[in-house]
Parts: sequence; structure tokens; C-alpha cells
Amino acid sequence: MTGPLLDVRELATHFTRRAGLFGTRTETVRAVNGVSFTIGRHDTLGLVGESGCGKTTLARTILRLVERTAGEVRFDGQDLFALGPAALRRMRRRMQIVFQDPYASLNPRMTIGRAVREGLEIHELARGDAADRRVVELLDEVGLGADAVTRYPHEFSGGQRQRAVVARALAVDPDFIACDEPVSALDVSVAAQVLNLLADLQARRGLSYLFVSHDLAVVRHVAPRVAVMYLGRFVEVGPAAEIYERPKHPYTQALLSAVPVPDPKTRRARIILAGDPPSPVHPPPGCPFQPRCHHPLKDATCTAVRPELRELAADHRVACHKAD
Amino acid sequence: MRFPPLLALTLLAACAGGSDSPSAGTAGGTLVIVVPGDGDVLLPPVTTTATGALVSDRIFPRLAELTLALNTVDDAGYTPVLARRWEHLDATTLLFRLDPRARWQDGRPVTADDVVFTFEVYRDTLVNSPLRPNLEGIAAVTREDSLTVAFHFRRAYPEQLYDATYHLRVLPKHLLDSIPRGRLASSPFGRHPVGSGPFRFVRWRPNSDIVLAADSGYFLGRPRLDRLIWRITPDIATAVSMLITGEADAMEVIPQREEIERALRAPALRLVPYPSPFLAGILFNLRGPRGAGAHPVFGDRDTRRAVAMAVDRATIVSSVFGQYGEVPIGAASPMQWIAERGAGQLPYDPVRAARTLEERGWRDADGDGLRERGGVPLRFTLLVPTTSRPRQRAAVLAQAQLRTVGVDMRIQPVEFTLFERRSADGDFDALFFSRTLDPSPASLLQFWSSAGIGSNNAGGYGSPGFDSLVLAAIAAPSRAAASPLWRRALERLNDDAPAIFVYSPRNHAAMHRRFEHVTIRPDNWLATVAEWSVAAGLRLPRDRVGGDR
Amino acid sequence: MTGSATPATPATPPGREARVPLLELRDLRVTFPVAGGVARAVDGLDLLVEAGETVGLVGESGCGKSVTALAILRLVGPDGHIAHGSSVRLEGRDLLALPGKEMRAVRGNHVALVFQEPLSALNPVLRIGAQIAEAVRAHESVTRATARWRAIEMLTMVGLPEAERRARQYPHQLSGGMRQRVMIAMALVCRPKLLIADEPTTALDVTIQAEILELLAELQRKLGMAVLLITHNLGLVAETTQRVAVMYGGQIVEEAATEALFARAAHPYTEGLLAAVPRLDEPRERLRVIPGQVPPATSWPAGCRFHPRCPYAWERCRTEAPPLLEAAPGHRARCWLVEEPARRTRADAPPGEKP
Amino acid sequence: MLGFLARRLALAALTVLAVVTITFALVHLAPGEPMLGNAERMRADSATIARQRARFGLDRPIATQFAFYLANLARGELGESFVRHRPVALVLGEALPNTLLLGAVALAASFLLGVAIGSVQAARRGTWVDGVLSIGSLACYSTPSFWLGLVLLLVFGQQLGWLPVAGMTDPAAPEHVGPLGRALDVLRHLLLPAATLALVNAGAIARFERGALVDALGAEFVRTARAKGLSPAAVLVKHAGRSALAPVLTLAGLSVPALLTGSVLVESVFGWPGMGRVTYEAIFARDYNVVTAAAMIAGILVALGSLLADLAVARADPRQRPDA
Amino acid sequence: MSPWRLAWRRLRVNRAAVAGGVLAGLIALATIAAPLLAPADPLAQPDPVGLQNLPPGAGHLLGTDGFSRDVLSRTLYGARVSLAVGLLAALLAVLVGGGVGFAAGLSRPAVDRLLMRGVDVALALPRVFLLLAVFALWEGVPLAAVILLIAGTGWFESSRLVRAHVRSLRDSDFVAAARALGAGRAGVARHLLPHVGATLIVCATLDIGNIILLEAGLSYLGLGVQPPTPTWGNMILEGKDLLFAAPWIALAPGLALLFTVVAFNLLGDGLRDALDPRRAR
Repeated sequence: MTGPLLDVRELATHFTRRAGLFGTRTETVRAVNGVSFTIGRHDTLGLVGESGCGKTTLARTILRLVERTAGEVRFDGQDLFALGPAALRRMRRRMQIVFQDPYASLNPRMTIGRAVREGLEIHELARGDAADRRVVELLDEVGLGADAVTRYPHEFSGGQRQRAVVARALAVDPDFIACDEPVSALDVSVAAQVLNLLADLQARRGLSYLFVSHDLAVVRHVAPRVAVMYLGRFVEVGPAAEIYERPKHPYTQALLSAVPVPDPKTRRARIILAGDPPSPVHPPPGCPFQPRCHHPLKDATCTAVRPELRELAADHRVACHKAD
Repeated sequence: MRFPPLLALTLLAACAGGSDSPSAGTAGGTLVIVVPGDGDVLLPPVTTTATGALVSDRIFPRLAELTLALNTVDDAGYTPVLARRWEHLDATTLLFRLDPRARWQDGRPVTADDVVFTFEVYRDTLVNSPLRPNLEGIAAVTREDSLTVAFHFRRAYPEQLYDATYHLRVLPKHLLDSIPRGRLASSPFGRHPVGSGPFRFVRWRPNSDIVLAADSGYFLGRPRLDRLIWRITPDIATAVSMLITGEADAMEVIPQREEIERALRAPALRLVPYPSPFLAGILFNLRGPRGAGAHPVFGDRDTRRAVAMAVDRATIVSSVFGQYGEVPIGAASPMQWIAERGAGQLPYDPVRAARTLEERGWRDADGDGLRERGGVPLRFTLLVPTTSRPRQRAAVLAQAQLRTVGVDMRIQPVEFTLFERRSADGDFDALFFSRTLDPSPASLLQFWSSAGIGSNNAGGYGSPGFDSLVLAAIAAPSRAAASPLWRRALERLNDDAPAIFVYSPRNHAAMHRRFEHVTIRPDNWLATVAEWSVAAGLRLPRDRVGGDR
Repeated sequence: MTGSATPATPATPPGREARVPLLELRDLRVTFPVAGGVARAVDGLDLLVEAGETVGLVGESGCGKSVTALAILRLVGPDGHIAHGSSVRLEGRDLLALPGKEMRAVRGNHVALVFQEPLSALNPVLRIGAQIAEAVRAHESVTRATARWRAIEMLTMVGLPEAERRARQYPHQLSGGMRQRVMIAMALVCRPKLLIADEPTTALDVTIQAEILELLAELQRKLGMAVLLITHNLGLVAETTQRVAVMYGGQIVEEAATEALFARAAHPYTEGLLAAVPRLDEPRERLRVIPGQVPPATSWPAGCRFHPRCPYAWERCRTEAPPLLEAAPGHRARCWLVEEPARRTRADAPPGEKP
Repeated sequence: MLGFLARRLALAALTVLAVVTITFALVHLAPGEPMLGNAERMRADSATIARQRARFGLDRPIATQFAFYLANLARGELGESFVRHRPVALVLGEALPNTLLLGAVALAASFLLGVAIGSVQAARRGTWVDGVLSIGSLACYSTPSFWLGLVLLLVFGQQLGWLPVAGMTDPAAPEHVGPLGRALDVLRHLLLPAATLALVNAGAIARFERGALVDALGAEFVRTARAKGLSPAAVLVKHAGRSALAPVLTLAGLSVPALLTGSVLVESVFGWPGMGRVTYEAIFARDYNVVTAAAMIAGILVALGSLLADLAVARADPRQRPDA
Repeated sequence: MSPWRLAWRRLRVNRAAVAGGVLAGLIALATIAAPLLAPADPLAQPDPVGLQNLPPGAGHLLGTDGFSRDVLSRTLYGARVSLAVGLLAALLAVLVGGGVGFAAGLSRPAVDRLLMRGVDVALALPRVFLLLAVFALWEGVPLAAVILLIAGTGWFESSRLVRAHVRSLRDSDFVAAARALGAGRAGVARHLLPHVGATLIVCATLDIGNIILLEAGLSYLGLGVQPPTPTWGNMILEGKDLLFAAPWIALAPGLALLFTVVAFNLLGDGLRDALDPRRAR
């Protein structure tokens, strides 16, 4: 089969929410505001951004856990938002998701075994003894023992739970997993275990990942291609090496400069950004980043015209008027 | 403030002699009366509450009042009030001469026009006075001159004076004439009445208190007490507590034995006994459902008699009232003069009751302890109003007694207005009635005669023999002549057992000891309140407030 | 380096022996009653902080680092219990022996705390100006107006624009970065000698984190206080501290000058930790991991607490609990490898890791 | 803010309309006749009753009657009491202030008492003081108000004679005592019934306050306050207490129905001339207009209570302010 | 270990809850065993003159009432109605409330808003007032109708709780995960039911006490279950008039009522703490 596994075009997801306790105003949150990208087979796209930039919403929209406002998502050529309930359910078998908080992503009143088994049952992949055997296999694959089958989430540590969550996702034998900050809630040593597990699974099963994280170091570790998101839009997309070594967008530059490096010998100059990120309810005119931009060439164009992604190097695209 | 009982008695005795004639110097005292419910309107023809009547009676006097003997037949049994004199012009005309000193509390004289107006108001269907049916014997009232009125009766009968005076309380025409008759009850006058009686209206705070003050211009002399205050307290236990703590001075009747005993332990209180106008019992419905045919149980005289004999009235009275109640002799209340000893209800005899029931075919075939006949159980439902604790207590006791002879009586407490409605509609097996009877025994007619069927004779008892005995008694010219007739009528009723007459409370008004000259006329316990007094030495702060302000 | 087995006293920087340290923790033990028994959250901790220096206290969740911070100010109650025999000395004064009132005079005045999550650490129903002024009035008898003025001055100092207006706002009306600035202003308004910052930037985005770190460094320069920085982030430690203590299982397992520690970790746990972090500067194919889980604080393993996860562990580690041993001057590690360095035999392969 | 008020008032109006409709249907469909109210002395014939029925429109179909009722209501007319022969507005207008006085004093007292008890419990949680107060407030909360009222009446009214047992004023007292004397008189009469209502309600509030305070005391901002060096009392009152205020205020606002219920029982025990008694008596007398109007007022009070609670909460908690 | 067993463990160490549970259990047991425990027929009137209003003593542990009936026996039998009404009405109320709340929580916003607006209005209805009117205006309301009416006017609060709970869980990651796995509405409901069950158990337990109090209040006003059948409410009513003369008549059912309500409240509080999802982690 040809073509990318996942093809996202001009995707936008807006929420209308009632503001204030008494809900007397409504406001539109432009969480995702026109995003396009593709992910190939056995491929990983890393997605970085700070809190509130829309990366989690993007991941959920791709799985149609949230309804989009505009744009389209094609999975293996099929328009996801055109699918009826039955077809969507069949499609869900092929796309899965792993969340940030392993405590919240398992039903506390369900055994690990039942959680893993659920996908098998929904898609009628196995029943009875066969299902039991499959559950044990899956748990083993993620490094959990067979005794986990009858135990409850609260009896496990965060890392073990995240393994169980991965096992649940694997149960339906997906092609694609959206990993939404899968290790952010975990300790360093445990996070490394899970990251290694995800890498092993990808190698073994030929999986594709969308890997969402706020931690640039983690993304660099897992993804050959990286997208940087700011206020609902991609500001820079490209090969990891390019972006980390030669960041073009002032935001990416600031982001990279701010990450502390565990090496006392390398002292770098941090770029300190002015102010806080604007609210996705009232995005600024022109370039979304311009109010905080430190670029020496910032001018009236930046405040008036929103820059589109443009290709500055091979496969390296940047949404900045001044980048070169 | 409380008095050691001995001291109080001594003081009472010491003061009793000296203060006979009310004068400005000796007048004083506040009587606080505790009542369970608020009044509705302080206008005698339209009030439907006991409190409304008790208060308005103090403001609006009658033409003449019954004496304590309550002799309704003899003209000598009355004392003059608004009418100074009266005379029979002929067999159907009674002439009243008004007291020229009588004044309305706004200063206008009481005139014959007022009396004529009063009669019209009472008789007006738009006014819809509850007392209207009592005036059917009177054809018309006419003004003879400004101080003379004539009452014209439809027939000649001994109680003409009673009918002309007892039910009518004279109203001020000049204040009420302009009010549409249908709106009388809701007129402002009913909340701020102006009368011609010994007490003036002062204040009415809804659900809290009503205050009257002595009217110093009352033509028969200013009352000795300065003020009468009714305090409205729905909870009986609380009301008795108020008597004990001295927050209130008097209560018409304490309805339960235990509460009476509690009040008696308070040294400052005494109980003033008086015969009860009150009668309560279980009324059988002799008619079948919807008034058709005979009732399956009570249509049969023998069965009724058996059920009556199975109820131990003496035990019920002892249990509910102790010594403060009695078993009535029949359909008359103890207050009525016809209720003299001699006549009596069927005896309590469960053995005979059981035998009678056997004979009538009510047998316990299935061994459940209850009788049935032809598969129909000997069962009936007794309606009891939720408002009456003594009736509920008596019903529960009777229920257990009837069970021992195999009669299944079910108690259904119903809310009072519903009780009244079902009573009026004849929609019941049996009900626990309770009646406040008028002093005149003539009122028995409406409850038990064939003519009363369809209105007040709810059980549908009808006996030509009883009817003629009562009519003859009413027409009899004197108590002596009427007495044997009444007795036979009551015996007749008891033999036919249309009801079980279960109890009459022996009424005891609770009264603070500082009040003296207290006499109680059973039909209207405050009738003589204008004569009650508090000796100067026993007065509480509230007695020294002063009256006519 | 000697192979002495005698437990070393906490490191005292050379040449300062005569002076009383600013903060001295000795054998600090804090326990919490839990359903399954008693959790020994901090279990024999020794630590020194000198005036004006920045010390990092590093460890993963559950190692006891936050409890240590609270225990210094005796804020572990009502559940937590500081064991008898523990000692917390501030300039020589034993804080654990102080009566309640005097202890309160220390809190916020001599030693101040900044917490991880500014939104929940600030009272949502009080104006931020009032919350800061309250700290002033708790320790100095000044008028309400003076306290308020001091609060606004402090807010200006931490770089909050329009301090006067902001002082009248409530925490929820501020952004996360501003809230943390408020927290810092509140902590520093009484000019404490020691600031304990417990994960001060963990809840913040990385760009905001940079701002706050700059601010803290600047304020430390201005006010000359010591900072005890508690964090799990090795990068942060590397960039901001002069000395580091690594905690594991309620104890300090390694302590050294920052550069020395990052140059050559003596304890296998520190070593594993450094190897497990994905690096921005030097991407790696595969992360080295520390196998297994942190054991629960109710049942620390016998012997060395790290031995079940240690790639070098041998028999001695399972039975004998190592004390802090001096691996180099000023560099101590709670590991028998200091005595038997030959046993640090490990191929390039990472330690036995589960698939 | 205005929008919020408008929405809340609309909801309140809807509620009141529902109350009126339900009550109207209830009393008119129930068996029994209003015209027989207090009929012991009334010996009216059927023609008279029919005329009375016609006068009050009771002979018309219920839907018509309801339409008339609503039309009158819109003109602010509540009709006339069948039993008291007075405008309903007057009957209830005289009773309502008394009930409001009793209820407001009881509400305020129960709030203060409940918060005080709950605070002591929270400050001493786990000690015997907490235990004793817990049982005490639970017992208060679990005691039927009529029962408690009788006991208080027996002890303080009758046995000790400290306070009057019944009524709202002493009608026999001299009238020249002046406004202060009259106020004192009312206060003396108010104490027992208000205490009865307050104790029962304070039990509920204390339980709630304790829970809210214990939650608040576990919050991080309380730790911050302690770290600042504040005294335990200041921490409890200023920090934990302030933040626990909002839920307790809500509860207090929601206890209006309970107080209204309690007033029916307590007013008749203590002979308090309030709305509870009027209503109770009107129900039994089938005084339709009074019953319906009383229900309407109760509905308004309940709606008002929850509205005031919301406003108080907004006052106590800046996060919940509509303009926040 | 399952969350239920964990909750049970937490409950077992909560002394107040255990005391409440044991007390509630004993009361329930005594109620069931009333015919065995009661020393006399609760309706028998051996001597309504000689044996009436006897103070507590050897023959009658809790004395006799105005009809010479044994107060202890009546209190025991009286528990039957009070507990039956409390248990059944509470159960019914939380089932209805839980059902509506669950449905609203899982429905489309329009349906949800409609249901919850209705509940908002219903919550503002003066409940006792309406019950009072119904019981006063219709005579002899049968016990089943009493239960239905109390339940029918008492489910609003629990529906709001359940709806809020469902709403919060609906947005949780594990539900999102289930949806990502292809679970439909029924599948999601299956995830949420056990959680809601915990809320409902707590609601019901705390409700029992309130309903018992409510029924007693109505009986005290002379409405509800009719004599001679003993209920605590009508026993207090009967005893109230004699409160000063024979306090034990009202005291016995009053204390029984108090203890029962306290017991169920203690148990309910304990259950709430034990089942609190915040503590389940």
C-alpha cells in the first residue's frame, strides 16, 4: 500500500465553553487551529509544545475522541470523519492511544485483566480460554507478570500501570498509537523503562507513533521527525537533527535554550521570553508568537500577517516571516 | 408569682366578703385565657370558630340571658340584659322593651331598629349564619317603637323566649347596614367590632392573642376585671404548661386525664367543675351504601344492641378521663336538665352480646376469633376525626373490647372536614361523633327524628314513636310536664341503640386561684365573666395595668 | 581516598570548621502511620547547608525529599512524626526543641518555603497582597499599611508588573509563572537566611521555568540567602547548584560538589539516574534504565536499600547497610563500592533489564 | 452578573409556577370541601353551599379555575381565605414576618453555632473533644425538632421557668415599655423556638463544616500559611475557615426548606404566630387560596435561599464570581 | 484486592462506622425478631384502667401507655414500619435518582440540560409541604403509597450527585480509552456503573435516617400510618400529650428513632469515607 498511514489536513478543533461559574458568556477556544502533517508506516512524529498549545487536543481529535471543527484526517486512506459508527468502531482497532496519567487511564474498579481483555471482546478477537491466554501474552509483552490479570490498578506503581495501559492498547493489534505525554507523570528511571518498551514494540510490531510531549529531550530521543506547536498551530516541523541543531523559529530557539542540561560544564545563554502565552480564546493578530518574540527583525508584518509554514531546508518548514 | 395554697385560700376567703359591688377602686385584673385555635371573625352571626364565638359574645350581649339553672322553658329562668322587660302579647307574639341606658360603644343608643336588623342578618341566606336553622320558629321581628320590638312566632310553644334570646346577639345597624350581606364575614368590622356589651375590643394579633378591655360605660356596670386576653396556643401540653408557669390564667377544659392531673399539681391553679354540654359516642349508620336499603350490620336492631352491649363504656371513661368524665345516660348531655338519673343505656354485658350475635347468625366459623355470617365478616369501619385525641383513645379501647366478642372494628382516622362531609353524606359504617348540645333539649329532634334524616340525623334512625314523644315533650308547658315524656323518648332511643353514647367529660375549667366570684354557666363558660374579680392584695403586675384605656 | 569504614560526618567544606553551619540536619527520621504499618519516609538523614550557598537535594518521588523540607520547619503534622533523636539545627539552635511560638517565629522569617504547585499553595480566597502582607505581620510589628507597602515592594522585586494592581488580585487571576513569583515574594518578604524551594518549577512550562530560575538566582545574589533546591530534575541541579545530595529510600546516598557528582557519580543509583535521562545535548539510541521499582517506605530492603536494583550488588550489600563513605574529599557515597572499587565491574551493557 | 441574575430569577419563577400548579392541582383534586371548613357549628343547607361555591368559582372546571387563579395572581391578587374571611395577602402577610424572624434568627444562630462546633472539631480532630462533639452534633441532627422543642419547653420553660413557654409576645404586659422593652419581650419568647430549630440545623452545619475544614486543612495553601509562621488559630480561621466558608454557606442557603418544615412543627409547639401554623391549619381546613399562596411563598423562599447562597458563595470565593 | 474489599477494610477499622453498622444491624435484627423479643402483644390492652401509664418497671421494662399496652413491645413493632418506610423509600429514591442522573450524565447536552433543569425546579419544591398536603387531603393513604410518595419526592438530590459523578468520570482518561477501544454507550455505561454504585450506597444509607425522621414528623402531625398499628411517629404523637405525665411513652420511641437515625448516619458517613474514590488510589 502506498501513501502515508495518517494524513492530517488543515485540522481545526474549537471548543465552545461557558465562561464564569454561572455560564453567562460563551467563548470559543481555538485549541487546534489548522494543522497539517503526515505520519508514515513504522514512523514516529514527535510533537512538542507547552501546556495549552493544543497538542493533547490534536492527539484526541486524530482518534476522533473529540469532534473536529474543520479539516480532515485520513487513516490509511479512509476519511475518519466520514465513517459511520460501525466503520468507526472497526477503525478504532487500528488506532490506539496512551495517556499521560496512568492513574486516570485505568478504571480503578476493573482488574488489569479485564481492562486488557476489553478490546479483545469488543472486536471479538478472542474469547474464553483463548482470550485468557492472549491477555497473559500481552501482559508479558509489556513486562508484567500473569498475576497482574486479577489485580487492580491501585496495586501497581505508575510505571507498571503505564505498561498495563500499553498492553490494553496492544490488545487490538493497532497500526498506530498516539502517545500523549506517556512518561511525563513517571520518574526518570521508570520513564526510561517505558520509553525503551515503546521503542521495542515499535521495532517488533512496526508501529507508528504520534509522540506528544512537553519534554524536548524525550521527543528528541524517540522521534526522527519533530513538530513544534504554539497556540494551536505548528510553528516548525522537520527532522529532529535539523530542529535541535539548527532551530529556525524564535520560539523553538527559546524553548531549546530553556531546557536545563544535566551537565554543569555546559553553561548556555537562556533566551527568556517576555510574558505568558496568550489565551487560545483571543489569539493575537498576525503571528501568534509575535507578542513574545525576541527576534531582532520583528516588524509590522509580524503583527499583521500570520506566517504560513514554508520550507527552509529539506523537509524543514518554519512559520516565521523572518526565519532564514 | 405563685402562692402557697393555704395562704391563697385564706386571702381568697378574706377578700370574698368585701368586694361585692364593683367600683373604680376595686376594679382590676387581667384574665389570660388560653385557647387552642384562633378566631375567624368577631361577629356572632358568622363566626364558625369557638374562639370567635367566645370573644364576640363578650362584646355583643343578648336581649336576655339564661340563669345558671339553664331553665329554657320557664320565662323566670332569664335575666334582663339589653331588654329590660318582655311580655307575651299573645300565643305567638313576644314583646321586648329595650333598656334605654343601653349604648353602643361609639355612644349611639341601642334601638329597636338594631334588633330588627339583627334578626334580618341572622335570617339572611346571603349571610349564611350557622345559627339560621335555629330561628325557623320566628316568622318576623317588627319595630313597635324606638325601644320596643315584637317577635312573631309561627306556632305557640314554651321555648319562644329561648329562641328569641339565645341565638341572637344584637348588632349595630348604623355600622353594618352599608355592608353587603354576603360580605359581612369579610368586612373590617369583623376584625374591629363595636358592640354594646361589658367589654370593648382592643387588639387582635392573628394566631397570637385577642385583647378586650372592660367598658366603663357599660350600662349594667363596668366589669370588675380590666382586661380579657385570649392567647392562642394549639398544643395542649404547651397550653397546660402556660397555666402552670402563670403565663395564662384559665382554660375552658383540659381534655385529658393526665394533663388535668398535671395542672392540679400546680399550687396556683384550681379546677372549677361544671356540667358538660358535651356528648360523644359511636353513631351507627342504619342505612345501606348510598342511603339505599338497610346497612348489612347495623340495619338489624338486635345486632346494634349486641355491639352496644359489648362496649365497656365505664372502662373507656375511666381510662381516658379517670374521674373527669362520665358515661352519659343516653342522647342528652349532662348539662341538659333532662339528663337526670334513672334512664340508662343498655348495660355492658359481653356474654349477652355474644349470645345475641350467635342468635343473629354471626358465628366464628373459621376460628380466627372474628364472626361472620354467610361468608361476610362482622366488620365495620369507624371514622374518627384526627383532631380529637380523646375520641381516638376511646376508639382504640372500644376496638379491643369488640374484638373479644368477635367484632372486627377498624378505625379510620380522617381529617375533620372530611369527617363532617362523610357524616353529612351518610358515607360511613359508624363514626365517633361529638356534639356540643344547646341547653334546650329540643335540639335532640334534629339529630334523631325522621324529619332530621337528610340533614343532621346522619345515621338515618327513624322511629314514629320517638318522634311523637319528643314533639309532645317540646310542646309541654313546663319542665314537670315534659320530663316523663323526655325520659321515655331517651329510653326508646337507648333500646333501639342507634348509637353507643360513650362519654361526657366532667368539665373542669382550670383557673388561677387569685380569681374569685368565679361561676361557670355550662353552655358558655365565660357567660358571667363580668362578675369575676381579683382581690386587690393578690394582683400580679399584669392585673394593675388598668382597664379602660 | 581511604577505604575507611567509619561513617563520615556530613561534609564540611574545608576551612569552615570553626563556623556554625546555617542548617544542620542530623539523623533526621520522619515516620507516617499508614494502613500497612509505619512508613519511614525519612530515615536517618544528615545534611548541611552553609550560609549563602545553593544545595540541591535530588531524588525520585517517594524518596523523602519533600518530607525533609517540611520536617525542617516541623510541618509534617498532624500525621507525620519526627523521631526522637533527630536534630535540626539552624545556626546552632535546635529547632525540634523550640516551643511552638518560637518555632513560628522561625517559619517564614528565618527559613521560608516555596512549593511546587503555586495554584494550590496560594489561598484561593485571599488577595495575594494580603497573603504576602500577612507574612510580614506575622513576624514584625508593623502597621497594616507598612506590611502592604512591603508586599507591593516585594512583588515589584520579583518582577510582577503593575504590582499595586496585582496585589489586589486573587491567585486564579494570575498565570502560573506569576503565581510562582508571588510565592517567591511571599517567601522572601522577611528576608530569610534559608529558602527551601521544593520543586519550584516542576509545574511550569519550560520557558517559564527558565524565567523563575533566573529570578531565583538574581534574588539570591541580592539577598544573600542560602537555597536548598529540592528537585527530581538533574538538569536543574546541574545548572543552579554548587553542591548536591542525592536521596534514595529516605537517606542521602551520595553527596558531592555538583561538578564532581556529574563528572563521576560514585553511587550506582546516581549513575543509573544520569544514564536514564534522555539528553538534549547528546541523543542516545537507547536509555539505560534502573530496573524494578522503588520499594515502599514501609519495608525498606535489608542491607543497602538500593541493592535489589543495583547491577553491582553482591552478598555484602544484601546484609550490611553501608554508611556514607568518603569516595573523594567532599564526595561521599552510601555504597560499599567505595571500599571495594574493584567490584564496579560492568560491561558496557546496561544492567539486567526486563524486556 | 445581570445575565446570571436574570437566569436565576427565570428559574426561580419557573419553580414558583411549578409549585403553584402542583399545589393547586393537589388541593383541588383532593376529596373534601373547603366550604365545610370548621363546620361543626355550621348547619348550612346544600343551596347555601352551592351559592358559596359559586361565589368562589368552585363550581367551574378546574382548568378554568386555574386560569382565573393565574390571572388574579398576575394582578397580584391572592384571593380570600375561605375560613378567615380575609384577603390571603393579609393573612399570610401578618404571619410571614414572624416566620422570617424565627427562621432568620435560627439560621444565623445555627450557622454560627455549627461553624463554631465544626471549627473546634476540625482543630481538635481525632481527640475526644472531636468525638464528643461529633456524637453531639449527629444527635442534634438526628433529633426530631418537635421532640427537642417539647423537651426544651419542659426544661427551660416549665421546670426552670427561665423563659416563657409559648407565644411571641406577652400580650398582658404593660404597653408603655417602649420599643426596647417590646424587643426584649419578643427576644425572650424567641429564644426557645429559635434554639430548637437552630440546634437541629446546627448539627447538620457542624458536620459539614468539620468535613470542609478538615479538607481545607489538608490543602497545600494551609501548609503555606503554616510555613509563613502563622499561629494555628490564624491558620484555622483565616485560611482554612475562609475557604471552607463557601460550601457551608451553600448548605445554609439550602437549609431554608428544612427550616420551613421545622417551623410547621415548632410553631405549633411554641404557639408562634407564623406561617407554618397558618399553612398547616389551612391545609386541614381546605382553605385552597391560603394553601396555594403559602406554597408559593415557600417556593419563593426556597428559591431565594439558594440564590442568596450562590451570591454569598460568590462573595466568599472569588473564583466563583461571575465576573471573575 | 478489589476496591470493594479495600473499602470494606477501611470501613472495618472506622470505629464510628462499625458502631453505627452494628447498631443498625441490631435494630434491624430486633425488628425482624420483634415477635420473639416482644414480651407482649403490641395491641393487647390487658387493663386500660388499672395498668395504664405504668412507669418502667419489672413487669413492663419500658412501662405501659395510656391503653395499658406494653411500650417495649410497641417500640419493637413500631420499628417495622419506620424501617420499612426508611429502607424501601431510600432504595427506591436512589434507584430512580441514580437512573435519571446516570441517563442525564450520559445523554446529549440538550437532554441533560432538560433533565437537570427539571431537577433544579423539583429541588426547590417545598417537599414536606407537599407531602403534608397529600397526606392531609387524602384519607388513609396506604403504606405503599406513603413509600412511593416519599421516594418520589426524594430522588432529586441523588440524581444530581450521580449526574455530576458520571459527568466527571465521562471525561476521564479511562473512559476515553474505552471509547478508543471501540466501546459504545453501553460499554461506557458498564465502566461507570460500579462507580455510581458506590455513590448510591452512600446516598441511600444517609437517606434512610432522613426518611425515618420525615415519616416520624408526618406521623407526629397525625398523618401517615394509622393506629393501632404502632409506628415511632404515632407513638410519639400518642405519648406527646402525656409527655409530662408519662414521659416514657414518648421517650422510648423517641430514643429508638434517635439511635436508628444516628446509626444509619454513622454507617453512611463511614461508607462515604470508605468508598471515597479519592482514597481508592
